[in-house]
Amino acid sequence: MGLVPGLVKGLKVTGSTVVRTVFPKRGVRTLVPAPTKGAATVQYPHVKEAPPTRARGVIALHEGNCTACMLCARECPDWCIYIEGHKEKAPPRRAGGKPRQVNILDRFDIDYALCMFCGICVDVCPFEALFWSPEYEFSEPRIADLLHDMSRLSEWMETVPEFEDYESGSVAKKLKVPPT
Amino acid sequence: MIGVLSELSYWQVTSIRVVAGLVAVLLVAGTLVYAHLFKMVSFMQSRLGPMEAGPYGSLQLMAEIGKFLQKEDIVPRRADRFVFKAAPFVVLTSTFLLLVVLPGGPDAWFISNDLGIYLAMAVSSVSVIGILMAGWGSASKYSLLGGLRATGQLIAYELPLLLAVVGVVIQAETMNLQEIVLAQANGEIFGWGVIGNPFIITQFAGFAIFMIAMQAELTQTPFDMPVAESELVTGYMTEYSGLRFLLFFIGEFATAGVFSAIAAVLFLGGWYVPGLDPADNLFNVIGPLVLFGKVVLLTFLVFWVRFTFPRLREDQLQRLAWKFLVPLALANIVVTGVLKVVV
Amino acid sequence: MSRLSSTDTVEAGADADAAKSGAVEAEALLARLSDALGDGLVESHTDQGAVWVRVERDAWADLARFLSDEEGFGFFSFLSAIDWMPSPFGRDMDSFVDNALDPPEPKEPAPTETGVAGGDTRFQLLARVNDVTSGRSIIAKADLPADDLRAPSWVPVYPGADWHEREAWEMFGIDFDGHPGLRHIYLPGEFEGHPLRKDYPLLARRVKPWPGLVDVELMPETDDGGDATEGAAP
Amino acid sequence: MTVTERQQLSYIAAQAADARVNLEIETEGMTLNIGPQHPATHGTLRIVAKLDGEQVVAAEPVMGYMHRGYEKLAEVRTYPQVTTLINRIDWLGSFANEVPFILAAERLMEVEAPPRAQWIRTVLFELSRIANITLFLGDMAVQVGAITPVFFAFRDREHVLNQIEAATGGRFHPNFDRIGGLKDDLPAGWVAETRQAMRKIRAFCDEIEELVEGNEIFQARTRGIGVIPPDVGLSYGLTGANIRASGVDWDVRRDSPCGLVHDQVDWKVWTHPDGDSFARFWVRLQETREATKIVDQLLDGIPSGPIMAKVPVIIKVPAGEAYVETENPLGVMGYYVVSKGDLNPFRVKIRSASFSNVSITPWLLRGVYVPDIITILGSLYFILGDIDR
Repeated sequence: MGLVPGLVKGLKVTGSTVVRTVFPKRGVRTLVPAPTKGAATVQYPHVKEAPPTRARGVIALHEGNCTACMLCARECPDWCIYIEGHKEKAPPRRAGGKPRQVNILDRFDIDYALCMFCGICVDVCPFEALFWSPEYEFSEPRIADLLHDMSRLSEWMETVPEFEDYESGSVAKKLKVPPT
Repeated sequence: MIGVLSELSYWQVTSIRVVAGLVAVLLVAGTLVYAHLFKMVSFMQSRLGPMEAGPYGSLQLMAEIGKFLQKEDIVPRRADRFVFKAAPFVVLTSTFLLLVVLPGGPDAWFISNDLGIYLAMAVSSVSVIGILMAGWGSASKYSLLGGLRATGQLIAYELPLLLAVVGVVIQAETMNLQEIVLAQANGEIFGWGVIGNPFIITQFAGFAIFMIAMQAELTQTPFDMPVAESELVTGYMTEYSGLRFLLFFIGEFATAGVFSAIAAVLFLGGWYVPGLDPADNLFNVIGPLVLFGKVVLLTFLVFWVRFTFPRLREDQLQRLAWKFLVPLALANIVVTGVLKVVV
Repeated sequence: MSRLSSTDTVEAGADADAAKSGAVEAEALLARLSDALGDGLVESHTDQGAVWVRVERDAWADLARFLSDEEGFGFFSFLSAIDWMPSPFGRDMDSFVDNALDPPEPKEPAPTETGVAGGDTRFQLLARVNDVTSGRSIIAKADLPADDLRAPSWVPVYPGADWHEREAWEMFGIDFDGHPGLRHIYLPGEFEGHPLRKDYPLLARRVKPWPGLVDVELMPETDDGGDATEGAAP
Repeated sequence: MTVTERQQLSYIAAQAADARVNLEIETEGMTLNIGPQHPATHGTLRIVAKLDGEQVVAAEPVMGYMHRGYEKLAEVRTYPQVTTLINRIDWLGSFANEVPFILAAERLMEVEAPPRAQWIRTVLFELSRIANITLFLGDMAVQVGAITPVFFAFRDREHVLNQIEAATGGRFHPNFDRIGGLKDDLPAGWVAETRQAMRKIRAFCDEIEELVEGNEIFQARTRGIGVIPPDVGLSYGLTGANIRASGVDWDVRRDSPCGLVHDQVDWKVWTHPDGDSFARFWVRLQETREATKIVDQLLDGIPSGPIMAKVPVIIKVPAGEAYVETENPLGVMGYYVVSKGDLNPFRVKIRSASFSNVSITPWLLRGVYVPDIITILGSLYFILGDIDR
């Protein structure tokens, strides 16, 4: 024990936190109370903190890129991706060519009640069809409603951010910017 | 106040007293809950506290009360129903009875009793019975442990509380709380009487003992073993829900307010502020407010300590009471008595 | 000190030296062990400083006592078991129908292969102890015949083995002689079966079909996906 | 069969005899059921305590309320899928869970992550240690009755979690480690922000030192409570700060480094001779400080280069067995991975730190008082996911 008892030091810590929280401003406006600025918390529905670019909020689907190859559904550890598709003849790319066979995606559902947000599906997708979006406000009152379908997943494409730069010293290939 | 009220009829006087009592307990308790539990503590923890109900969350307590009233009043199946249900009222009764002797101004008091502080100390012990009733009646092991701890603790700390008051009584030469205030207002410290003689200066040891014992009586950290939420869930309150839990909750803060008021009267000069004539009629108006201000100050100390310190263990608590506080209080009495005779 | 490899040649040399001295030390330890246990020591294996020994079941407790009392392996790391039977269910991803309603015939079991330090039986005890002062560690194994799954308990030597043996009893059905109270540790008391045995089905994987089954087309080649997936956007 | 039944009966009889241990006043024992839903057992650990007054004569933890069977689940998942599972073992420092498993798989595959990946791995490993232990520092105060420190812990842990999220995308479940390297490189500006976060954590440690550790009441509550002698602790398999608080100078990071670059920086292993609850708190507090220093030094020296070694896209791990352990926030965590050359591991034995750490409680809780149960459990510091797996 030093000269000042630990009890007093403890009171000093909490007391100074009060002061720092209520009077966070410096300079001439030191004495203007502004607890909303000094507090570490934010008033959530009114103020929203922006999650980092990489935040794994929700999985967005770029429908046009998906070929219903089933890779994501197979690699999903929770078996929460449901894909259905069928083959169709499409007009040839070049005039006079043979008609191509393309896969048409009929159903792409992700059951967010099962999803563990591991990101394996996004990693394994070879066609840049799945992206992480930092969007996080997609809770539902009923658990069954968490099965989100293709159209809902596509809406989230708009919230997918641009890929950010890497830290210096990196030689990693910069990933492609998502379409849209 | 009695002078004014004597012209009114009996039922008018009674209803004014009832309203004044309710306001004095509930409004003070509500303010303390908002100012200290909701806001000050939140700031202490770098957060804002309730912000949604009313401006800056000022109506949060109303919302809480509405929530508690809606809740089911559950009585455990094997509980002693009558004892279980009556316990919160016993605790609250003791709080209201404490208020009776508190002076709020030269004429603003409920009763002016020559045994004022004696009555207050006696009545404050009633809450022990309520807590023991709650602990026993709940038919829960946590409640029982909490109730027994509370009983042991409250009885242990009655003594230093009482002994700390004795010093003040010796100095003021009266047990009437009103006259204790006047003694402080008109007194002087070794011949220097500009600010009167608030006993916190001459009776500082008594004040410190009183505040520590009060912290224990209020079962606030570091003496909150009876409700120790990390050990006994909430001790004797574990099985309570709805309205009855609310009564305990309000009772806790109301008691904090009333005890702080007693401390303010005993040591900080009660409703008196230095520089004015204590007989001034003005004090009947600002007196209660002055007292309230002092109460807020003292409860701030109580809650500052409560939200800073860890909790002692039961045996350490008893050791502190019997081996440290009681001898210190006795020494204080001796010194005060000797000085009273000598000076 | 077992680092995997290193690009730094100097360090690699130092590592090799360390590994060599570690190997010498391990040989010495194994020699002492075989003196102490005699025929009880069945097989041993060293790899990158790690030491595996396989002992007879009857020598299991003697091994613990020797390691703890004579060799200073005071730290008990873990005790568990391995069921070497290949799972009759695989990864449960090859069934085309609802497994719960129409359980498939268990496949012909593949030949049982055991890992390092060998093994003769389906069940094998597995434990590891350390000597924290010298940094040595040893992984012990013991074969358990399938019709008599019991082993001497390590609790008298390493009290920490208590819960680990309860877990092994619950998950594999191995009895430990001399254990103070084999009760369920994780599972409810009325639980039947031994979940970590390979023939215990994992229900979560059987109540619904694998969503990856619905085949639209062949899986694309991973190195150049362009051929198989002509329909994809560029 | 009969032997074990008789043993069970004698065990029960011994416990009953323990409950009547106080023969002088012949009091009747009381059984207090702490948990599984109790404010102090962060998680769903249940302690059945036989009391004599407020003194414990026998205490037995009961767990399994959160048993998820990861060892079984891992057998049907591919190696990359297992990492997302084991994130959830110790959910406060989840990146640290991934590392030993990945290292074990790497050892079997005989690949090594490139230096840059190893350095970033170590940084994230230490960050998850800080994220985990800061919460302990606040939580321990809650266990002994102080409410405020835990809010400080949540407030300042946020800085670390933000950094983990900025790098990996997940606040609690990074799933960032891959066999042969890392999923991604660090985003721009991350190093500078992390340095700032480390400064805040050091300020937090100072605050905790004044608010909790230096507090006389806290010391009175924790000193001499729950003393673990070193040999007993070792034989129960205690690891991490719990055993270092008993004076055993053993840290896997220093003594058998593998795959992480702790040997490249200058740091110290803290020990305390007392072995009581206070020592465990003190050691963890020093370790948090030390971890911020490790992170700072590592950030200075992150080499440039790739973050992934060459590994096949479809990972099949060659047959073999490997055990790799690392010094995780809660203690030594190891994975015994048995592979048969398939996509999925054949058997994964998870040696989680808390399981062994808590197994000493029946020995440790005998004879203490009810408030000390909470102090001791708090100071042993377990995460339920790490016990139940």
